Amino acid sequence: MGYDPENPMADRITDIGPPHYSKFHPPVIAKNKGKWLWHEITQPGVLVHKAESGDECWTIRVGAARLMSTQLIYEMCDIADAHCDGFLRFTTRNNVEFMVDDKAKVQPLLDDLASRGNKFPVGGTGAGVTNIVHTQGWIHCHTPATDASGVVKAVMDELFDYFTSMTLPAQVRIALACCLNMCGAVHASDIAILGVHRKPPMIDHSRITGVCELPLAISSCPLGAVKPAKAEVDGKEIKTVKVNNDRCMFCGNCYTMCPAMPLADPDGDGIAILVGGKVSNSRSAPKFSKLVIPFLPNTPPRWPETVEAVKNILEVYAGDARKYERIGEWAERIGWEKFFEKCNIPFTIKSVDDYRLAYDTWRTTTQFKYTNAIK
Amino acid sequence: MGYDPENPMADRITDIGPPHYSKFHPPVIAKNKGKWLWHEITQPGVLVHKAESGDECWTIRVGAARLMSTQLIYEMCDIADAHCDGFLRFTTRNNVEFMVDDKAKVQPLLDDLASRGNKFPVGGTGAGVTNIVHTQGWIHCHTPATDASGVVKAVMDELFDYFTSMTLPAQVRIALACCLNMCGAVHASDIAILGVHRKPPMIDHSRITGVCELPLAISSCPLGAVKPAKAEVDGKEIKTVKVNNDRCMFCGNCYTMCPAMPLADPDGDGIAILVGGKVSNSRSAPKFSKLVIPFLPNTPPRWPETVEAVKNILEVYAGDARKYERIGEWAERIGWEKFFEKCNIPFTIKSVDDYRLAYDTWRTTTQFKYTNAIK
Amino acid sequence: MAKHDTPLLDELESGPWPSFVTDMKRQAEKNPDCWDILGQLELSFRDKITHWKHGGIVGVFGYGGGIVGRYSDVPEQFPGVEHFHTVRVNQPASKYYSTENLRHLMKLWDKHGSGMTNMHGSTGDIILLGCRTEALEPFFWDLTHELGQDLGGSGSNLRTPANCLGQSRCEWSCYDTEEACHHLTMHYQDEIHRPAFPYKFKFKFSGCANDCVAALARSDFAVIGTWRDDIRIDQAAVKEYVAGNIVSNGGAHAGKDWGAFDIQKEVIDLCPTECMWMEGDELKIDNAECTRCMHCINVMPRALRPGAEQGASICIGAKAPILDGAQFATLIIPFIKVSAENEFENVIDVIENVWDWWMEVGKNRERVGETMQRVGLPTFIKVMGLDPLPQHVKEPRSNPYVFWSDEEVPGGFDRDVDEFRKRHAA
Amino acid sequence: MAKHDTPLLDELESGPWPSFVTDMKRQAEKNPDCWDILGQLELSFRDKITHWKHGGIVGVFGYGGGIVGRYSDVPEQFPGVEHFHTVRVNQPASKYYSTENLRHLMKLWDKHGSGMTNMHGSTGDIILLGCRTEALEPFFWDLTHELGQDLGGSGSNLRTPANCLGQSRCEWSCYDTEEACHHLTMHYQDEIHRPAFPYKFKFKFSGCANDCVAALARSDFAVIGTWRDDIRIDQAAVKEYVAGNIVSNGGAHAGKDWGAFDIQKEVIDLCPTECMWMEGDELKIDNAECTRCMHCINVMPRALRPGAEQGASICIGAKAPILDGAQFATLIIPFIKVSAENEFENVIDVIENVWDWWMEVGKNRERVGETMQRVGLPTFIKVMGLDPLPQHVKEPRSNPYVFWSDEEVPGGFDRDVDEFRKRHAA
Ligand code: SRM
Ligand code: SRM
Ligand code: SRM
Ligand code: SRM
Ligand code: SF4
Ligand code: SF4
Ligand code: SF4
Ligand code: SF4
Ligand code: SF4
Ligand code: SF4
Ligand code: SF4
Ligand code: SF4
Repeated sequence: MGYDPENPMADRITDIGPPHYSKFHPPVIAKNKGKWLWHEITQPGVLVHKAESGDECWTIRVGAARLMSTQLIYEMCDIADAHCDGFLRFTTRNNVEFMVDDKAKVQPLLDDLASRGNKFPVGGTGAGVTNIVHTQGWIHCHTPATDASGVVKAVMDELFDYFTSMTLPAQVRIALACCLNMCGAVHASDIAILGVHRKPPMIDHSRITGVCELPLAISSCPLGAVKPAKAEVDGKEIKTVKVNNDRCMFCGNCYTMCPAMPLADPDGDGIAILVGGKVSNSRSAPKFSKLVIPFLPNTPPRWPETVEAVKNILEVYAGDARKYERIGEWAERIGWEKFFEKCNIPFTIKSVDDYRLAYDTWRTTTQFKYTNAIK
Repeated sequence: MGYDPENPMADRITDIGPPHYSKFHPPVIAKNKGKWLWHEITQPGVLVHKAESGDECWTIRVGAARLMSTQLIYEMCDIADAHCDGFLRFTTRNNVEFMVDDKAKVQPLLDDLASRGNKFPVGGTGAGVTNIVHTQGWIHCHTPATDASGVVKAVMDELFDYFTSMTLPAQVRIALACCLNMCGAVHASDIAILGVHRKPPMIDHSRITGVCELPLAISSCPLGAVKPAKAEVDGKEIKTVKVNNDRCMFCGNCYTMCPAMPLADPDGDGIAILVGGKVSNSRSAPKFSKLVIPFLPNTPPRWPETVEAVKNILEVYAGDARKYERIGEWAERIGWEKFFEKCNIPFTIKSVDDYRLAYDTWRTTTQFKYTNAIK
Repeated sequence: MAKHDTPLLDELESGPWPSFVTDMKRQAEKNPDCWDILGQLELSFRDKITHWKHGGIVGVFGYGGGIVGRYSDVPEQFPGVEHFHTVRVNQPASKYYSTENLRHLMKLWDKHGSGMTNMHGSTGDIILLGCRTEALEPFFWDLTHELGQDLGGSGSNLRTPANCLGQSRCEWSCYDTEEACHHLTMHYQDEIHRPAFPYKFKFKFSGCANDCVAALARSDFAVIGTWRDDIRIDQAAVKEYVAGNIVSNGGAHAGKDWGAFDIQKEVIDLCPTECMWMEGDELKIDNAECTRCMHCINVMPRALRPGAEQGASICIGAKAPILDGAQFATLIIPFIKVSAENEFENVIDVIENVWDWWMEVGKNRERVGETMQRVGLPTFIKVMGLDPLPQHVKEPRSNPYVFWSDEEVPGGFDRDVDEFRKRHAA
Repeated sequence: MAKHDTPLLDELESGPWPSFVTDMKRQAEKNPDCWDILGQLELSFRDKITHWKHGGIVGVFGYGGGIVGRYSDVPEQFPGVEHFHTVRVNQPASKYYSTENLRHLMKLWDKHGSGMTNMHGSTGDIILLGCRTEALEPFFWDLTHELGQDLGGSGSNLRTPANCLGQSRCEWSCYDTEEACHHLTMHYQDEIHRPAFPYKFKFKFSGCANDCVAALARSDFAVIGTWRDDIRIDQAAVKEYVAGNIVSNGGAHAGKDWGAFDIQKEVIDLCPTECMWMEGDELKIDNAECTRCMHCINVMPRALRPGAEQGASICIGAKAPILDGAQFATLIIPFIKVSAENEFENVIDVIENVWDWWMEVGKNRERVGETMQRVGLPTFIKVMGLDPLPQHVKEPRSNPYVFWSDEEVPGGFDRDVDEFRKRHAA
C-alpha cells in the first residue's frame, strides 16, 4: 500500500481539510463548550475555567521552543496520556496546554513537568511575558536578516522570570520577524524584534535571465528604485536591471520577486527594535509598533545587544507604568519623548517617518515635554 | 503736491512698512505693557485687565461686519474720541475694541454704543460665538462658490444671542471661506462654512491661447485630470487642454492658474459644513475641521439651509457637551457616530476620506457605538 | 555522534528556556540528517547570513500550495539538507489534539521528513520542517489515507484559517469560532489548495474584542465577536469584587502587590467611553455608549459578561508592511450574526462579495487591503453594496476633496462656455 | 437715491447683526460708485455666481504685491466697478489705531477709492476694497507721504506678518509679539514687496499656546510663546478659587450655571498630561510632565501664571488645503529665546535657514510645508542643521522603511556578487 509513483493519481484523496476539532476536545471541554462562566489564573501558568455545570477545567500552560522535534512531541503525548486523558492543545502563541478536570490532578502534573528538566516551563499567563511569536530565520527562510529561534532563545533565557511570574503592569507580547515581510504580529507587538537589511540588492547579471521576469522585478520596488538596464554577460549583451541605491530602503521585495537580486549581508543585516504595538481592542484601539532602535548588529549566538535592549525597555516599563497599561498605552500617556528619556535610548533621525502617511506622525502642536534630548 | 504721473519716480517713498504700534497704544496700554496680572470678563463683551501697577484696562468688544465703510469707521473714531482718548483696536477676528482706563467710563460707553441702533453689538467674549472669520465671496473674488458677507450676516442674525452671552460649553469659532482655497481658518474651526464647486471646469478654447500657460494649467491639477488636447478655434487647430471629469474633485486650482477654465455654476455651487476643528493647544492639540454635510444649496439672500444646519449643530452641542469642551473635543469623546446621531445629520459617503492620508481615518478597531445609522 | 562541530549553537543549550539545540541534537540521534540542519545553522551563525537558496517551486499534484520549497546553498557540506522543503499541514481548529492523532502524524514525519517541526506556523498550520522532493507525494498519500488530514495554504490562495479557542474554553466568545473556522475551511478547500487570487487571503476568527488570534492585525478577513445588547451584570459579584473577595482580572496581576482593588480606578476610569459609574454599591453602565472593548469584563469576569444578543464585527484588509506599510483591518460590517444554523451563509455572502470584486480589480500581488487603499474606502463600500456608516471611519474626512458624479448635480457636468461668456465677459 | 433695485440685499438690512447693506447704502450716498457694488452684488445674489473676472495684474511701480486686481464681467451694467482693485495696507502690529491715523487713512480712501473696506483681511492687512487702476499710484503716494504707511504683501512673497496683541494687553504673552512682528516686518520690507519665493510665505506671532492669531493653523512660520521653567502658582489665590471667591476661567462661563467651581473636574482632570494634583489645599504641578497647554492657567488666571523663563516654540509649514490637504505647522524648534535685545537675531537665523533652502529646492507654487512633505521631515531636519528630537514627532515611525547611506553601513553598499556566489550557490 501507500503512494505508488507509477500511478500517482490512483486512489488519490484531496480536499478533505483538517479533522473536525470535536474529535480532539478533552471530555470536560466537549461537555461544557459554550457554557463557561468565568476563569481564574490560580498561579502563573495555571488557569481554571468554571462552567455552568459546576465543572472545572484546569489548564497548565507550558512554554515551548516552537522549533521542536517529533521526540519532544512524543514526550508531550506521554504527559497528556498520563494526566489528561490523552488530549493537549497549542495556543495561538505556540505554548502547549495540558488540561485536567480536577484540581487534584494539577499538582501531580506540575511535578511531572518539573521533573523533566527545563523542557516544560510553566507560565505565560496574565501580566507577564508569554512566548515570543517568531518566524523562520536561518533555519529555513531565504530572505532573513537575522535568525529567529536563536534570538528568541537568548531573549527568553533573560526574560525567563517574567514568563513564570505575573508582576508586570499588563501582558507584554514580544514578537520577532526575521525580515520586513513580518510573518508574525511584529507590526502590532508590545516589543518587536525585526530583522533588517541595510544594503541594496546585488544584481547577479549572469543569473537574471531565466530566473526573473524583469517587468515584475522592476514593478516590485515600492520606491521605483529598480530600473531596466543592460549588461554584458559572457560577451553577450543581456537585458537586466539596475538599482538606484539612493532610493533603496532595503525592503527586499525585489529579491522576493527575483532570485538574482540577493541583499542579505553579514555586516549590513541586523535587528531593529519596535515597541508599543497591541492587537486587542481592550481600552485602546489596536496600535502599530513604533521603531525606536533602528539597528543592532547580528551577534550570534546570544545577541547580547538585542537581549539587553529588550530587557531594558521591559524593565523601565515595569517600573513606571500603571496597572493594566500596555507598553504603547504607557508611552502615549507619558509622551514618546519621555519614553526615550526614561529608557535612555538615543533618538535618531531613523525614527522620524518619511514613508507614505508620514505627515500624520509630525508633531503639529506646541505641546511637548522637555527631555534630555533638548540641549 | 501729490503724485505726479509725469514723473512717477520723483520723491518716491517705498519700503517704510507700517507705523510703529507704540504710537497707537492707549496710555494705559503703553504704561502697563508686559506687566499685566490677570483679566476678567465682567459681562459679555466687557473685559478688565489688571496690571501690576494696579491700573485697570477695561475693554468693550463690539461686533462688526468686516465689510465696512469709511463712514462707519469715522463713527467708530467719534466714539473712541469721546470715550477712549482717541484709540481703538481691531481683534484677530475682526471685532472692534474700545478701551477705557476706569470702570466708571464703561457704562457711558456702553450707553453710547447702544444708542446707535444695531451698529455696535457688544459681545464676542468667553464661552460664546464670536465674530465669523470670513473671506470675500461675491463682493470681490473671482473663484467663490458662495458669498461671504451675506451668509455671515444671515448666520450671525440667527446666532446673535450667542454673541451677546456666554452660555456655551466653550468658545465656538465659526469661519467661512468661499472656496477651497480657504482664506481663513476654515480648516481648523469649530464650525466651518465652506463654498464648494461641484462641476468640473469648462474650457474656453477661444480664450485659452494667450491667457494660459498650458503646462502650468496641466500640472496644477492634484489629480492629473487636466491633459493636453487640441481644438479647432475659428477653423484653426490650437493647443488647449481637456479635463477628465471623472477624476475632477472641483478644487478650482486649474482655474487659479488658467482663466480660461471657469468652474463656478449657479446649481453646481453651494456650501459644505465642516465641524470640530480648533486652533488652540489648550487641553488637546489643534484639530482639523471634518466634513459632515457635503452640500447645501446657495439660497440667497438668507441661506436658510446653512443657517439651520449651523444652528442645529451649535445647539445640540450646547445641550450635550461638558464645560470647557470644544466641539471637536465633544465629538471625539462621544464618538463621531454619535455626533451624527445626536445632530440628526445623515451620514453620507462623501464624509469618508479618499484623499492622500485617507487610511488614517478608517476605523481599524472593533470599538464602535450602535447608532441609528446601523439598520 | 555529532557530525559537525557546533560551538556557537552549543551556547544555546544553557539557560532556563527550552533549548531547540538540545532538542535537535536528541532528534539527530534518531535522524542523522538533523546533524546537517545543525551544521548549516552553525554556519549561518558563523557567517551571519542565511544559507538557503531562493524559493523553489515544489508541491503535490493538483495543489498549488501547502509546500514551501527550499534548497541549501551549500549542499556539498550539508547533503542532508540539500532539499529541505516544509509541509504545511492544516491544523485542526483551536489546535486541540488527541495524542493518538499527534503521535501518528509525528510518526509519518519521522518516516518521510526531518522529524523537526514548528508547532505551529504564524498563520496556524502545523509546519513540518524539511524533507526531500521525493518524499512529498508519499507523505501526502499517508497523510490523507492514514490520518484523513490535508495540507494548508501557501501562495496566492486562501491561507489556512485560524481561530481563538472561543466557546470551547472561553467564557467570552460571542460565537462559535472553531465551528466557523472549520466550516469555512471545509467550504473553501478549493480556494485553499488552488491559487486563483491576486495574492494571499487570510481568515481569522476571534470570539471577542480581546482578539486572541490577532485577527484585526493579521487577516484580510477578520471575524471578531461582539454583542448588540447590554453587558450582563451580576451585582452581587460586583460587591464581592469591591469587597476584595474575588481577585481582579482573573488573577492576572497576582504576582505583584498593586494594592486593594479599586473599581473606580481599575474599571470605571479606564473605560474608554466613560460610560460606567457606581450608584451606591451598584455598578451602572450606559450601554448605548459602550464600545464593547472588553476591559471591564476582563477585570471582573465573575461580575460582568458580554450581552446575550451575540454576533461579530467583520473587519477587512489587515496585512504586514510590504509594500505600502502595515494595515489593520477596517471595520466594514459592524454587526452580523454568525451561526452554524444557517451554515454561516450570511458570512459567506460577505466573503464572496469581497472576492468577486477583488479577483476582478486586484492587481497581481495586491492584498485586498491594498486594493481598498488604491480605490478608496468610499468605492469599496459602494462595490460591497453597503450603506456608508459613520462606524466605518474614526472621523469624517478633513479635506474638502469630495467627488460628485454628473447625475448628482443639477444640470449635470456639461455646460456651454459660450452661453457662460454671454453672461460673464472674459 | 439708489441706482439699482436690490430686493434680495434689502432682506439683509433686518436682523440684529450689523448690516453691511445698510452701511454700504449709507456710503453710496457719499460715493455713488457704491451703488454699482450693491448692484453687481445683487446680480450675484440673483445669479448665484460671482461677476468678477479672473485676476488681472496691476500694482504700483517697483512692488510685486500689495494690490489685487479685479474687473467686473458686467461692466456695462455696473461701470462704477469696472475696475475694482483692492489695496492691502500693512496694518500696524496688534491693530491698535489712533483715531487720527484711522481718519486720515479713511480720508485717503474716500478720495481715491470706493470708501469700502475690510477691517481686516484674513492675513491681517487693512483691505481697501475697490479702486480704479489710475487711482493706485496717487493713493500710494499719499499713503507713503502723508501717513508714512506702506502696502502689505500679495503674490509669491513674504505676506504681511501678524500677531496676537501679546504683552500689550495680555498677561500670558511669553515674548513681545508686537515688537517681533513689527521688527521682522521692517527687516523684511524687500521680501514683502518683491516676490522672490516659490510661493507665499506667512509669519504669525502668538504669545502663548492659546494661539489667538491662529499661527499654527495659518502660517508657514509660527512663533508661539512658551516657557521652560515652572508654572508660577499663587497658592492663596488657589484657595480663593476653590472657595468660590474668584470666578473661574476669567468669567468666560458666567452666562450659565455650571455649578460650583470644582478644581478637580475643571482643572486637574482636564490637564492633558495628568500632572496636577491637590495636596491638602495646595495645588501641585509636576512641571517636568507639563506640556504648557495653557488650560489650567486659562481657568485660574489669578492663581497660575506661565513660568518666568520665557521664549517660544517655532513651528513650520501650516497652510490651507490646496493642493495636498491642509497642514498644521510642525514643531521644529521646541524652545528659543525671542528678544528685541538681540534684534531677534536667532529667530532671523532660523528664518533665513528655511528660506535659503526653500528658495533653492521649492517648486513653483509649493508652500514650504509642501516642500517639507515632499522631501520628508528627516531631510528637512538635516538641511536645517538640527538634531533630530523626539519632540519633532507625535510618535516614532511605525513602518520599517528606513534609509541608510553607504557610509553608515560597514563595508558600504558595493559588493561583489561573484564573491557572494562562491559562498552561496544560486
Ligand atoms: C490561549 C489563548 C487563546 C488561544 O486560542 O490559544 C488566550 C487565552 C486567553 N486570553 Fe488572550 N489568549 C491568547 C492569545 C492572545 C492574543 C494574541 C497574541 O498575543 O498574539 C491577544 C492579543 C495580544 C495583544 O493585544 O497584543 C490576547 C489578548 C487578551 C486580552 C487583552 C489584554 C489587554 O488588556 O490588551 C485578554 C484580557 C485579559 O488578559 O485581561 C485576554 C484574555 C484571555 C483569557 C483570560 C480568556 C479566557 O477567559 O479564557 C485566556 C487566558 C489568558 C491568559 O493566559 O492570561 N487575552 N490573547 C492565547 C494564549 C497565547 C499564549 O500562549 O500566550
Ligand atoms: C483679542 C484676541 C487677540 C487679538 O490679538 O485680537 C484674543 C484675546 C483673548 N484670548 Fe484668545 N483672543 C483672540 C482670538 C483667539 C483665537 C483666534 C481665532 O479664533 O481665530 C483663538 C484660537 C481659537 C481656536 O482654538 O480655534 C483664541 C483662543 C483662546 C483661548 C483657548 C480656548 C480653548 O479652550 O481652546 C483662550 C483661553 C480661554 O478662553 O480660556 C483665549 C483667551 C484670551 C484672553 C482671555 C487672553 C487674555 O488674558 O487677555 C483674551 C480675551 C478672551 C475673550 O475674549 O474671551 N483665547 N483666541 C482675539 C479675539 C478674537 C475675537 O474678536 O473674538
Ligand atoms: C512559515 C511562516 C513563518 C513562520 O515561521 O511561522 C511564513 C513564512 C514565509 N512567509 Fe510569511 N509566513 C508565515 C506567516 C505570515 C504571517 C502571519 C499570519 O499569517 O498571521 C504574515 C503577516 C500577515 C500578512 O499576511 O500580512 C506573513 C507575511 C508574509 C509576507 C508579507 C505579505 C504582505 O502582504 O505584506 C510575505 C512576502 C510575500 O508574500 O512575498 C511572506 C512570505 C513568506 C515566505 C513564503 C518567504 C517568501 O519570500 O516568499 C516564507 C517562507 C519561509 C520558509 O522558508 O518556510 N509572508 N507571513 C508563516 C506561515 C506558517 C503557517 O502557514 O502557519
Ligand atoms: C483677501 C483675503 C481673504 C479675505 O477676505 O480676507 C484673500 C483673498 C484671496 N486669496 Fe487667500 N486671502 C486671504 C488670506 C488667506 C489665508 C489666511 C491667512 O493668511 O491667515 C489663507 C489660508 C492660509 C494659507 O496661507 O494657507 C489663504 C489661502 C489662499 C490660497 C491657498 C493657499 C494654499 O497654499 O493652500 C489661495 C490660492 C492661491 O494662492 O492661488 C489664495 C488666493 C487668494 C486670492 C488671491 C484668489 C486667487 O485665486 O488668486 C484671493 C483674492 C481675493 C480678492 O478678490 O481680493 N488664498 N488666503 C485674505 C488676505 C487679506 C490680507 O492680506 O489680510
Ligand atoms: S519574516 Fe521574512 S525571513 Fe522571516 S520567515 Fe517571514 S519571509 Fe522569511
Ligand atoms: S530592496 Fe526594496 S527598495 Fe530596495 S530596490 Fe529592492 S524593492 Fe526597491
Ligand atoms: S476663499 Fe476662495 S473665493 Fe474666497 S476669497 Fe479666498 S480665494 Fe477668493
Ligand atoms: S478643479 Fe481641481 S481637480 Fe478639477 S480639473 Fe481643475 S485642478 Fe483638477
Ligand atoms: S478572543 Fe475573546 S473569546 Fe477568544 S479566547 Fe480571547 S478572550 Fe476568549
Ligand atoms: S466594555 Fe469597554 S467600553 Fe464597554 S463598559 Fe466595559 S470598559 Fe466601557
Ligand atoms: S495667544 Fe496667548 S498671549 Fe496672545 S493674546 Fe492669546 S492668550 Fe494672550
Ligand atoms: S499647562 Fe496644561 S499640561 Fe501644564 S499643568 Fe496646566 S493643564 Fe496641565
